[in-house]
Amino acid sequence: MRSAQSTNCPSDRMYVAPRSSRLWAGFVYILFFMIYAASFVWLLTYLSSSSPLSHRSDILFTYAVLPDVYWTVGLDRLSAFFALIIVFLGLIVQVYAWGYEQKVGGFKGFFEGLLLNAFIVSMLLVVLARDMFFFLWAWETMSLLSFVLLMKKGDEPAVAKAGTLYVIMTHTATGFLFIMFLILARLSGGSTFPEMAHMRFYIPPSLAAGIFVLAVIGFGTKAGLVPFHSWLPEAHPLAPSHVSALMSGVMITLGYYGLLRIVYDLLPPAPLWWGILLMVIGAATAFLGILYGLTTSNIKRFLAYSSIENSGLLALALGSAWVAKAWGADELAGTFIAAFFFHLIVHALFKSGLFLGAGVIEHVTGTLDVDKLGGLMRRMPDVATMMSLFFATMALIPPLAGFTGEWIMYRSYLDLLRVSPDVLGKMGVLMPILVLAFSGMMTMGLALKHFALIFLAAPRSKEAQTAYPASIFMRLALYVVAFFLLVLSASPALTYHLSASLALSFGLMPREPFFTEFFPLWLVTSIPVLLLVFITVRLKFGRPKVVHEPIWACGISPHPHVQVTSYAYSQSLALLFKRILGFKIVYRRVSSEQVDEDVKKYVPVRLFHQSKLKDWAYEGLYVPLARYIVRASERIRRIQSGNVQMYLAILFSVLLLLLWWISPRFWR
Amino acid sequence: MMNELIRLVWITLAQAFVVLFFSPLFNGVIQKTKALRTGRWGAPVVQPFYDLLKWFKKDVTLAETHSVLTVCVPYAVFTLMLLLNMSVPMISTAVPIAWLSDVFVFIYVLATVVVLLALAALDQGGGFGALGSSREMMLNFFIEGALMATLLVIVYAGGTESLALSIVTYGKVTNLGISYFLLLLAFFLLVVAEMGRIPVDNPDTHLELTMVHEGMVLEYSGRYLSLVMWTQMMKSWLFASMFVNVFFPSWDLSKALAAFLIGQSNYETVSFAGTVLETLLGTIFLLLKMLALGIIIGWVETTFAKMRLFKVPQLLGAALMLALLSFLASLTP
Amino acid sequence: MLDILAWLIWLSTLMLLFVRYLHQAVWVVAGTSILLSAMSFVLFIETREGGLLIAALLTLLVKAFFVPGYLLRTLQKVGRPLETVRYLGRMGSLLVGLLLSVIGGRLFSTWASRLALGPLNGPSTPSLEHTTAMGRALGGTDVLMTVALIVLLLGAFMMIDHRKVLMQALGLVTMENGVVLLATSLGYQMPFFVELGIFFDLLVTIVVVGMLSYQMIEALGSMATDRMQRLKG
Amino acid sequence: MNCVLEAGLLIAIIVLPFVTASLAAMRALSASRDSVQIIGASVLLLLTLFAITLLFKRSGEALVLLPGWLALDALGAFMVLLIALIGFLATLYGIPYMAEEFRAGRFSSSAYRRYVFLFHTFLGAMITAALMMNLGLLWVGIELTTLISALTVSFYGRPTSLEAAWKYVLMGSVGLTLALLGLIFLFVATTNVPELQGQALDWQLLHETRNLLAPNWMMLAFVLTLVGYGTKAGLAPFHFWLPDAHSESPSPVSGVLSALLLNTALLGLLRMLSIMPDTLLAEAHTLLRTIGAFSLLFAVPFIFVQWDIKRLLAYSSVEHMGIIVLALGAGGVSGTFAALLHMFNHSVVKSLAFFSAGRISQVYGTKRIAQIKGAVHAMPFVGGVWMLAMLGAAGTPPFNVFLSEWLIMKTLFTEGHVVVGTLMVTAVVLVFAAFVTVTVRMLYGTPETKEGHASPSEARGAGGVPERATRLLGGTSLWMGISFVVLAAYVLIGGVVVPSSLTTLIRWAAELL
Repeated sequence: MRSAQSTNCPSDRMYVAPRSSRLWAGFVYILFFMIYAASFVWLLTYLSSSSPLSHRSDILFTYAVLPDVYWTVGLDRLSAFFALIIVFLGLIVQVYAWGYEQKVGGFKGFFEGLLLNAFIVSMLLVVLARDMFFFLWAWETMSLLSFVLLMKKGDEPAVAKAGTLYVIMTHTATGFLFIMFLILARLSGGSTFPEMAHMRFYIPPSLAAGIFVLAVIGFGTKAGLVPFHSWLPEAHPLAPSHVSALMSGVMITLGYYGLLRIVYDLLPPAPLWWGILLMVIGAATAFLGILYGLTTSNIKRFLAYSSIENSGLLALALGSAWVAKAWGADELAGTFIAAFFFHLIVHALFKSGLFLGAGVIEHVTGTLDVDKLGGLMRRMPDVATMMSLFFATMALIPPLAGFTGEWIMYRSYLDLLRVSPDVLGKMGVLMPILVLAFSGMMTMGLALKHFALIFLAAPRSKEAQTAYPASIFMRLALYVVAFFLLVLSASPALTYHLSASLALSFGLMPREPFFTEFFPLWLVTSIPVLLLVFITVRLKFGRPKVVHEPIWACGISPHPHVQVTSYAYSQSLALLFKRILGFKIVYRRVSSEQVDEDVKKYVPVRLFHQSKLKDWAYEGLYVPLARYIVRASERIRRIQSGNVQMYLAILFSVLLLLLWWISPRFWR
Repeated sequence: MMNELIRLVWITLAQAFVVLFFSPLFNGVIQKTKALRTGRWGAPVVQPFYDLLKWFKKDVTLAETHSVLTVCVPYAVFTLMLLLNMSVPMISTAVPIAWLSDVFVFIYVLATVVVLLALAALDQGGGFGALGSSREMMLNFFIEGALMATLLVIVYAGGTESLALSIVTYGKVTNLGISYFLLLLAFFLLVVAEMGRIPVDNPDTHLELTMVHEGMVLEYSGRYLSLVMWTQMMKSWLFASMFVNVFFPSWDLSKALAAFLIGQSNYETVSFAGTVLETLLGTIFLLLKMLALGIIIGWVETTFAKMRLFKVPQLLGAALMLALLSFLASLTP
Repeated sequence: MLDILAWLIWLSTLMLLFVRYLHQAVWVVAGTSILLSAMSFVLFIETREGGLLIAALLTLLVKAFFVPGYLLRTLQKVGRPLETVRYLGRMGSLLVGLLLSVIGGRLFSTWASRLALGPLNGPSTPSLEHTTAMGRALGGTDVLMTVALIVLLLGAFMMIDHRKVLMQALGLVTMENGVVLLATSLGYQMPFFVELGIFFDLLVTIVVVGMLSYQMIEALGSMATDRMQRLKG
Repeated sequence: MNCVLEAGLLIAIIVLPFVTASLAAMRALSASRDSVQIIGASVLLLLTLFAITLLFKRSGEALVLLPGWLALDALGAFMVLLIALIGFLATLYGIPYMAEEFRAGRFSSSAYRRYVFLFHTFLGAMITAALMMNLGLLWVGIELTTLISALTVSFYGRPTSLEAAWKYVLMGSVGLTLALLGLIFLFVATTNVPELQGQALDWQLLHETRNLLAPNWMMLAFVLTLVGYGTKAGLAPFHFWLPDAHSESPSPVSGVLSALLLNTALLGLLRMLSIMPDTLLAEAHTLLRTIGAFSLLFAVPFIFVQWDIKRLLAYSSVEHMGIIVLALGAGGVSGTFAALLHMFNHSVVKSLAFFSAGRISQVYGTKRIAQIKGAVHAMPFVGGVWMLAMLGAAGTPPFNVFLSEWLIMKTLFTEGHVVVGTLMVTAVVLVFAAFVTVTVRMLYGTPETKEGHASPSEARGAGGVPERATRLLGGTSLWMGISFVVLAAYVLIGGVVVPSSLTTLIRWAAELL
């Protein structure tokens, strides 16, 4: 146990609340760990034992809140799948949180532990809900709890702003869902999903289209689809890391859960244009999402942008499935659905791993700004290794699972290209392929940048120099994620079978996996060749005589500040996409006091550089809307002028109006 | 069965030899052409090979701040590039490593090589490495996108997802017409870009304003530099050979000639000796084509000026557009 | 007789729009109330309904004596005669009052006469003539009703037009006068308890209003509503 | 025997608040004023619960004191329950709140006695109104509540509070005069129904014979009572007095005004609506929906740009009254059920909101939202309660208001009023946005002190935030804490578990109408 008395920076970061005061929080974590562990095992057996073709939407039980308002709970394979991911991340988070929340003890720790788990449970309730009331209840509770968790650091103005933006946007989206469900209820006359499902084929196409659009807006906001994404890069980075992991890993995918549930259970079969709409939105999201990630230097913010991108990829896969289905290629549609689930699993794993890792870094250095990090590879090689695995998965480096998911999509697109009936369709199919390629390459570059800036080269600041070893519990969580990710990469067929069985429960039979041999073949070819090369070089030229020298820095002695910064690294691309990004660069001279003494001697002209990224959806849509509402409100508010005569005049004139309204019956 | 295995081993060895040995020479041909065009005699064609050997023998100087990545990456990229070279048909229609020749795997492994190099460039903590790395990733973004489009056209025409098969069959597809020429142009631009040649990059410069690839490897020395440079040469070789094999195929010629020389009229069932002969002939044809390409590239390098870095995406965008147009042209007979 | 009383009430209401000083207005209200009371009394003589007598007495007691007395006491506490202030000025207010009376008169008189004549819309619409004792007793129902509605209208206008707190209170009283007049014209037969309750209520209202205006003079030094526009938005 | 018991019970319920008021206001008893208040309010609550058990025993049949005049039917029981419950909690809250105001020297000791008297009389007047089975007397009761509460609004005697009280009395009285006019027209409508002769305003009889009433006159009467009682209930655009009165009165009274007084006015409207002939219902419902939707939407801009916490809450009351009227306009038993449930939920959440806002502004010494920062640090308990109340009032799950709002939306949509339903969703979302912004602004950040900004921990002892606020429960005393905890607990749980006895009572009341 470390003491809290010392005041200098690293020890403050290392402060741990007395163990006795953390007992209550620990109790919560252990309790929920056991609950999740049990449900994890149970869900796995359920998924492996139940038939993929078993009836969907089985209702387990019903609780009447009011005589005609129910909580209906059910479980089918789709729910079980999402529940599995939630429970798995829940397990990891319990371990991680114990290490992450070291400073909080006593009742506060207990309360925060409960809040965290309430959030996880609310996500579980979302996937278990089988009627609209309970679904919306759980959905909104989930949003609200994540907001409360986010507001833990609410004293920082940025967090307060982000939290407000988040909760307002998500609530607005839920408003769309309210309308959607209520229209559905009006059409079907029922409120539970099975009741609504009975009527799905009688919904007229135009109304179905309206419902679909409402669902896309409502669920798309949670999933961070463009142009409803503005909250995501603000909110995800500011939450505590394990909450970010949960939000990015599962919560955004629950948007897709909702969409799947609506489209496959409650609406008539999807026509072609639904698929095209989702594909276009998905493509825009994937590309813009990662493009916005270009200029940020905050790791978690970058990860949030990457979440937007991956969410776009999921939308792309889903939309493609509908397009394939509409073109009569059922097998392809099934494969797309399988790819969707495959990518979902992989993304949940690597993204939560990355967020947890970012949390570790924040914990040990006190900063998330990559421009202040560097050289952490030597201080924490194990974290660096695992993070390299996560980053590589994110960057679609071939034998890893991230690539495999993308590969399935690529191959399916190639087949879709052949299936598509006309030239327009073929050219259209090229679009997602190119989007996949371009966003993939951009992700690669950004993943490598962030990894390098955090872990490689020399530390850029005192914080990075004085990083202390992270708590074993946090690292344990990372180990577990990394282990599972490796398993997934080594045997993608396992995941694919699960995904395929889910696609099967939508009545679509995906094709057999073509990539089962990939990982072993990779190993048996590349490792021997590598060894061969290495041994040959060694045998021929012997051990190298290595001399360590400072790097060449144009004749002066190098300084950590000379190293590249996050923005500098991607400036060339950022400048090329200046138009799309609405990007502005501000240079200004700074007074000499503001410049670090060390830097002063290397930088002859002191320039301050600031890049401003403009999110067009936020600046062009939401800010004007909010401004308009406020301005209109101010105008309307003038009616309440304080003048009682005016009030009375309004009262009497409205009375006369109402009397005039009913007057026809008297003048007849 | 046994026969097949022996044949595979032979082709693997032959192709590995061709790749490893001739890729520096291809570089040498270009250098020689440039020298001649600029009125110099220049270094001998085998000079790049000598350079590589020289670097292998030298001691290594590394940055103080480097990590284990710096020493691992050269071996890794060398291996991967070699594997990539083995996954496309080069001297005969047979492919040593078939599983890597799926077009998407191919592209992503290629990108992995770039990523690893860029990572190693950042590992040393120098300003120039980072500069090169940054530029390389920017170019890579456009190159791989255009490459994806171009290879897709080839693969689509081939009716399979395997790049290796499509490279063989693309030339056989008749009535390509305008599509063929458009794609040829697109692919040529890509070859230039992937090789890091003028007008995209200038491999001869060490000026921070212009260099891309050279910047990345600035901190390397000794055997590591040699491996990295060799990797780059193999990359050039890979694309150049793909280019000539796709657009100017000679498989049937070498096969028929081999069958004729050995006295078999039916060249579907060539014996082992026939295979050897076929690969030898294929090698000769390949070298001839590559010599021509090398001269053309050398000629281009001395004729054009290097583009401004921010203009390069336009060039690659043109390649992408050409590929798309070619695709469209192939759809409409 | 009733008609004359009704027109007198109308005249006195119009006067409220024209008076210069607050205490004069209170006297006018007292006069109106006496007229109202007289009307009830006349009706009582014609119909011999006990309720009307009580109504007459209560009106006299509460509205003619107690309320004006209370208000005058409040005014006396100020110690100086307070002027009325109107948005439209005295003449303007009077003109608008006349205009309202004419328009309202035309609208309401046709309506009221139809009402008094018999079934209008369907079988279940009551015809006042044969349902209420009052209806049988009255010839001038439509005039009474018209005047009642006009008085209501004028009361409402007064409250909007005047800028002194007390005058607004008097406007309220005027409106209530209108309601009472209307009730009378339609055949006042509310249960006794209810009637008592309503009068009690009126009493308390005026007391509260008086208390408030007194407090206001103490706190604000004025009864002008212009001073009372602090609570906005 | 039973009859006598019932009569005695009802008399006790009516009289008790007045007795409490008189006793607590007595100078001789000023030492034990608090205990008198608490005992009075709790006994009232117990009596009410007892009366409701009796009601349950006779499965919803009314307890009658004077046939045709005074009785406790299911609707009345619901109202009385609400009044007794919130009244009790407001008493608990009011004792420490007013004691602190008194200590701060905001009013004299005689004024304190007057306040106590008025407060309990106010409760008594509302209970009396709720028990009236005659529409005329119901009107009298409602008018009485106006007058008594006007005196509590002007309690502080500040210019602004006088202004508020004045506007309140004036508009309320005008509205009630119009309602009286409506009652007279109602009376006209009854004249050709023989059963009603001599019992013209007896609600029970009217309800039974409602289809015999003259439709045109009923419509006229309905419009007038809608405007009249609507003014009292704070429906836009007749609501102008409401924000002034709610923001200027002492916080316990604000809570009661919003939670009870508006509902009492709605009771008049409900009783009136229930005697509309069946042929007119559709038209009446359209009217109600129009006014309801208008109130709902009209409140939004005022909530969106607001600088005063209590005015914010007052406009939220306008919004919720709009929702209730909307629910009534949706029609049917389900609509009325939803409306009554929403009445209950709104009362709970809004009194909690007013109480916590009152406490916060008392501690910070201002009602200005912009001047309140970091409340969650300065007073964690009250800050948490405030957040709960605001989120609850905005109608988010999992809190109780969401349940009834959902019911209302569902009723609207299933009854076919899609446009109005969509408007309601929109307004609720906008209100939520404003509420969250305000809550976050108030709860987080660094509290401002007189010296300028300070860290939250420093600010606890410093000028802006009094020292006493830092004690357990954020400086809330026991009684205040109890009222917070009870209300907050229902806000939390009411969205998941609704007591079945409450639903039964509401169902009976809804079926009664």
